Amino acid sequence: MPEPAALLRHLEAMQRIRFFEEEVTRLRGTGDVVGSVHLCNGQEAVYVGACAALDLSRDAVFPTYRGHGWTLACGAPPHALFAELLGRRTGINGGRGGSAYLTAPEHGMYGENSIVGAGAPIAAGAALAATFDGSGRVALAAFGDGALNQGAVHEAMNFAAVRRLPVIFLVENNLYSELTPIADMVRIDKLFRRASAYGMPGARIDGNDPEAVRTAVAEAVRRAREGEGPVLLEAMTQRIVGHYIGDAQHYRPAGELDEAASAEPIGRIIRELLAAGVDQSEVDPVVARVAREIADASAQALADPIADPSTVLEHLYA
Amino acid sequence: MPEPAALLRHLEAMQRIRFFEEEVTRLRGTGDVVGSVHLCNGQEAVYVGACAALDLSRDAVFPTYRGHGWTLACGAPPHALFAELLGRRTGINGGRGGSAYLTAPEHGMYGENSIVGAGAPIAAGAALAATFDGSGRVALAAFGDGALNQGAVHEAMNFAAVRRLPVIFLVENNLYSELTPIADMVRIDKLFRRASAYGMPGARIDGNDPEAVRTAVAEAVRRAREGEGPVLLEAMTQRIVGHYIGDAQHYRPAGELDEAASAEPIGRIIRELLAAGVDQSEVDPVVARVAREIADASAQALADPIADPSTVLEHLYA
Amino acid sequence: MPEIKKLSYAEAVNAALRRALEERPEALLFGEDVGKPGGVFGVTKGLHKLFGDRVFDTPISESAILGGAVGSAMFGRRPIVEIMWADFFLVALDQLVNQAANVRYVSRGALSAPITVRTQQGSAPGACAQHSQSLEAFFAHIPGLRVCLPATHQDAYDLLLSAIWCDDPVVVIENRTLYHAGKQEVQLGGEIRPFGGAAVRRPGTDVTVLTWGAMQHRVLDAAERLAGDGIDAEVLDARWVRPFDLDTLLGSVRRTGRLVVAHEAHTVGGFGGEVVAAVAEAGVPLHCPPVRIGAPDARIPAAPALAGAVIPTADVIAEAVTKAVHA
Amino acid sequence: MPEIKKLSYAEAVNAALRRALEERPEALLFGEDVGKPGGVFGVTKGLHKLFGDRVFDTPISESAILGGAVGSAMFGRRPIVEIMWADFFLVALDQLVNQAANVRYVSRGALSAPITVRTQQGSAPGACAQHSQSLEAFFAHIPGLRVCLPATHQDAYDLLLSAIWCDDPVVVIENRTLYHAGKQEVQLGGEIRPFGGAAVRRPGTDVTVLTWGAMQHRVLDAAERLAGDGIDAEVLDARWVRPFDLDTLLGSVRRTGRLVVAHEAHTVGGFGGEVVAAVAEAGVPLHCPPVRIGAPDARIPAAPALAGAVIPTADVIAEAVTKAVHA
Ligand SMILES: Cc1ncc(C[n+]2csc(CCOP(=O)(O)OP(=O)(O)O)c2C)c(N)n1
Ligand SMILES: Cc1ncc(C[n+]2csc(CCOP(=O)(O)OP(=O)(O)O)c2C)c(N)n1
Ligand SMILES: [Mg+2]
Ligand SMILES: [Mg+2]
Repeated sequence: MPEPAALLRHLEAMQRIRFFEEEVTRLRGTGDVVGSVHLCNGQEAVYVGACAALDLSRDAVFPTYRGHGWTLACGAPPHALFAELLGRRTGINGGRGGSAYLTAPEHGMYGENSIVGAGAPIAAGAALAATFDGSGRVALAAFGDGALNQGAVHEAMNFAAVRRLPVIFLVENNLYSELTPIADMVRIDKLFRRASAYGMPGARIDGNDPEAVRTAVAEAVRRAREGEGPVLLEAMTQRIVGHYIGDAQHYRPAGELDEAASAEPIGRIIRELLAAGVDQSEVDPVVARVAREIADASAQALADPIADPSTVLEHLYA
Repeated sequence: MPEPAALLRHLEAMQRIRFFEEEVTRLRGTGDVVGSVHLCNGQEAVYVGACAALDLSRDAVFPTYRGHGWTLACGAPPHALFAELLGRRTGINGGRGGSAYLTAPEHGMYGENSIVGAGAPIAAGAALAATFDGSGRVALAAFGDGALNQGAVHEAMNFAAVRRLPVIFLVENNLYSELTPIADMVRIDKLFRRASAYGMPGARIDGNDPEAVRTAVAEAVRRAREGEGPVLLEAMTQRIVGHYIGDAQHYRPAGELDEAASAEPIGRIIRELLAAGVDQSEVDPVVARVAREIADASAQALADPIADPSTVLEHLYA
Repeated sequence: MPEIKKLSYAEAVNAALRRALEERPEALLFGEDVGKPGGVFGVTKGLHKLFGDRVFDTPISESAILGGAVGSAMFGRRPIVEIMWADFFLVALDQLVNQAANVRYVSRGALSAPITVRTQQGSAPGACAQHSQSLEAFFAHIPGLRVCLPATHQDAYDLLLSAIWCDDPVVVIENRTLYHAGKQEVQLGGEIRPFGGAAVRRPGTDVTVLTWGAMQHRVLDAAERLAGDGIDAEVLDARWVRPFDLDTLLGSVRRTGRLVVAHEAHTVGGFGGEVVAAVAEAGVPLHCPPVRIGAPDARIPAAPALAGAVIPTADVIAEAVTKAVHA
Repeated sequence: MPEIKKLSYAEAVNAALRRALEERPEALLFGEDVGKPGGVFGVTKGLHKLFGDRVFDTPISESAILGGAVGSAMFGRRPIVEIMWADFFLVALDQLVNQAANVRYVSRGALSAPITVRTQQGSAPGACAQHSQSLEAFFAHIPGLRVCLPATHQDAYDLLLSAIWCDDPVVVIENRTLYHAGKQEVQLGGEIRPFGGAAVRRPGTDVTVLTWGAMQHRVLDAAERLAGDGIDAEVLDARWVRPFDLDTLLGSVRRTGRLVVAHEAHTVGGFGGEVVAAVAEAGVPLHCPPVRIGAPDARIPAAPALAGAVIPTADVIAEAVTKAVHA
């Protein structure tokens, strides 16, 4: 059983992401944020658990378009993310990336990717660099269940396995690819089993438990740093919101969302904390602090100046 | 133990391919055939065994650039193939396809493919059509060991598995991808094991024994026709020539080629025939007949008129 | 029995798909989320219910989708598949360029691959650089393919049907900003026209502005403003970039003596270059040098304020036309 | 310490790779068969022996190769990778266009992906339609990339080094018919020049013929024949199509008053269109309409007699130039 202090840290990190996404939902409703936005509500434990096992001063994370949570878990400031989604000059990429293609290398987040599966070979490349530069870097490629059916992911896993690259392939199995159940798109829905085809270890983990994720990723990091090669981890989780903001989720069977809501990691970790004897009065301030932090960050970003169109031709080339 | 008559038929079919390839080698030497040519000497049992299990009036074969053997095993006339390689008007594709991109749909051969792995999704598509047209067609995609690392093959296998398409994925594992050993490019060199990732059966078979190939493919055909879905077969074989004509094969370890030569399917089947009590005098006429057939076909093709450049813009569109 | 209905662009596409599935029993419709969910943009809504197994969802496997289309088309099916964004073609372009485009030619007509690939492209507010490109120039460069960009509700219906009925591989490039942007009267059930042919969207005498895709609406806006300034622009919608209707363009340019080409794609290497070059080769005398309007050398940024500085606006178009006419 | 050596084109490439691996310890070289076997064309021979693990073979996984390049470049390596044929790019173009080209722009320079991708393209006797395309127009259309086509032995060495030293993603398009077609003197070890810049291969006064890639040798043949007929053609080798050296071209066309562009790629949608359009936009007065020479609408057939009717020959070029000059 982990220390309550560790659980409280996880709670804080997950709650930050949750409040962030809720505020993004609001801002999308007001029209301040525009376009397609993919929220990660319900999947926070994956990001928080994994990042707790990484050394982000040297390790590198490559998430998907559903990457706000990863970026925050890596330690990027909420203000710069809000500003990015709001198209502000102060955005973490000055408005160039947007919700789906954020980059925050200063925090170990080397780019969301909006092309399903495309981050996997790039992460393998980052790991390849590590085999030459003595950094001990481990790269973590995160992608969805559906991404496993993309050719590039297959190529990346074989490439990494054969060269024993220090990379972790982490599947966020939230049961759906957009509006389609993964169970209808594969014959074997234990996706971690694909690892054996490449001769690397694979395991399924509880993706709603940050400690379970942390432990599994920590072991994968250890292996990777010691030159034992890649691993495929399948974190079972669910999004408790639509694929994108506005998705009515008619495709989800009755009851599924309710069940997912009762299993989601934030309520669960609070229940665990209370069960471990922590008092509600220790939990509340953490939540309140993060709520304030997010509200402030959003307000500040909203007050920031719009991105400057006169810069739009800069940085295409060196 | 198969009937001697069946073995003699296999011998004839394999010998036809071998003599064809030897004549192509000669024609490449004289400069009558130009460009990159991939011979299949040593792998003939795969084609002959598989085609013996197919009903080529409705089934469809999709080989690679190393496809002379497949095309002949499907029953295409050697003359039209020589003419194709020689760029003659009488070529099976009028000179448009060449050695590496032949098509002979009238014989169930629906196109070599010069893009590694690209035939696999197309074969899946042919099988998809079969699920609607009541033809009972089975599609067979053949590709090399190295092709298994190509994204398109992965996508095709999952797609076929999930839709239970009547398609057979047949790997010709000749141990090399061009000049590189497959053993260096994968961690698990039992390639058939990849099948389990997709939830389909996989098996390794003796690719130098046409009867073993025929038996395995026949069972795969039965399954496919009965709606049980795809199969991955890994036929172990070796090419006893270079990847392309002119390849000096410096990359092959000492002794390997000699061993391969002593295991190659034509010598082996003759030994089996003799062991089964068939007399050399029954074997010789078969070989002699095919030798004559190939020599005649080549001579005839050489005498044919060169492809007509004035037709070169035809048939781009309907 | 032609009938007229008020439909959104997305509904017009849906109506065309429905008609194709009704009239062509060999038609199949598949792609990511196009079956049960009815498409991420709702374009294929209801079709799985109506046509059952002929309309189905696929894994996120663009090579399998396109290869599955090519293979099934070779055997008499008439697959209509979706690549959700043109940007995603880039993971599987082989199946279109090296496979579909070659089948008929190499077999001298013994085989063919009459596939229809619907996609949609372009920038939309907030969309990232990997979901914003306009790639028609890639497809237009490939002999063996046909390529259209329906930009009106009626064309969304008509061109898609022409594509499906065409015996060649066709890429139909739609635009997601048009899908739900309002209803218009669409004539359904009419005769299916052969592919090809530009459309005059606004007749004019002073300058020919050729465009295609969603950009045409900005061009028409610009033309209205120019009319206020006494410049009478003729607006042509290419509709098909392969085959490109050069004759209609040359006829117009011969009358107006001025040519502006406007597209959303990057100017450099865009299909506008092809058009200008073809007119120059034809030796049509012009009163002023031709002008291309497109996205400058940049990636497409997500923030609307930034994207707005890259994708040509009606203002930019009007200004460029004015400058050309007064040159 | 520059030195001059007699080398084949392939050896010149090899020498450039060797120098890059020597002088840039962060350089890596990988791709299918490029390591131990030394490449299917023998271009990378000996480099694995010399540089060990920095030169290695990969699975047949173009997405992994290009993605591996992008990822390692983001972390300070300088990967030089090979896509064996330009046609094979089509299975993995995403990694170049959606990934490599975006990295620097979207991160505003915080990250970059300085990869060099060597490939080779074009038709050669007997090669099939899937091994014969000329695809430079695709790459030239993508802001964020740089693209060159070395056609001389010296350029095989120089341009590749410029590419590797360049801090942007660069596609270097070689040509397999040149690799072993004879030795020439190549100056090795000189200063590494910045990318960009066309070259005058033959000065002339009557007509400017712009070309690039292996086609230049046919253009030069044609120019010699034309000289016999009293037509003095200036032959320019673009060398880089992105960035394209428009200034040099405009200077030449202003002098000659005539423009012919010849390339091996398909004419329609080819980069020749960009060039002609750019000259037309510049308003340079011409004595006759510009002319593009390229492959007509067809796939590339394998038989030499057929391919010869598709790929422009020196005869075709000479005839077109003659016609233009006498127009
Ligand atoms: C190559 C490619 N194909 C299709 C898409 C469209 N698309 C975006 S998200 C998505 C579903 C991905 O599902 P999954 O991998 O399970 O990730 P999740 O969204 O559930 O996190 C699809 C198909 C894309 N972005 N890229
Ligand atoms: C997509 C693609 N990448 C690379 C190549 C170049 N190439 C041609 S054959 C070959 C090796 C294939 O090996 P394998 O699949 O084992 O088949 P084999 O040649 O041994 O029959 C390669 C890499 C290609 N044709 N297509
Ligand atoms: Mg998912
Ligand atoms: Mg092999």
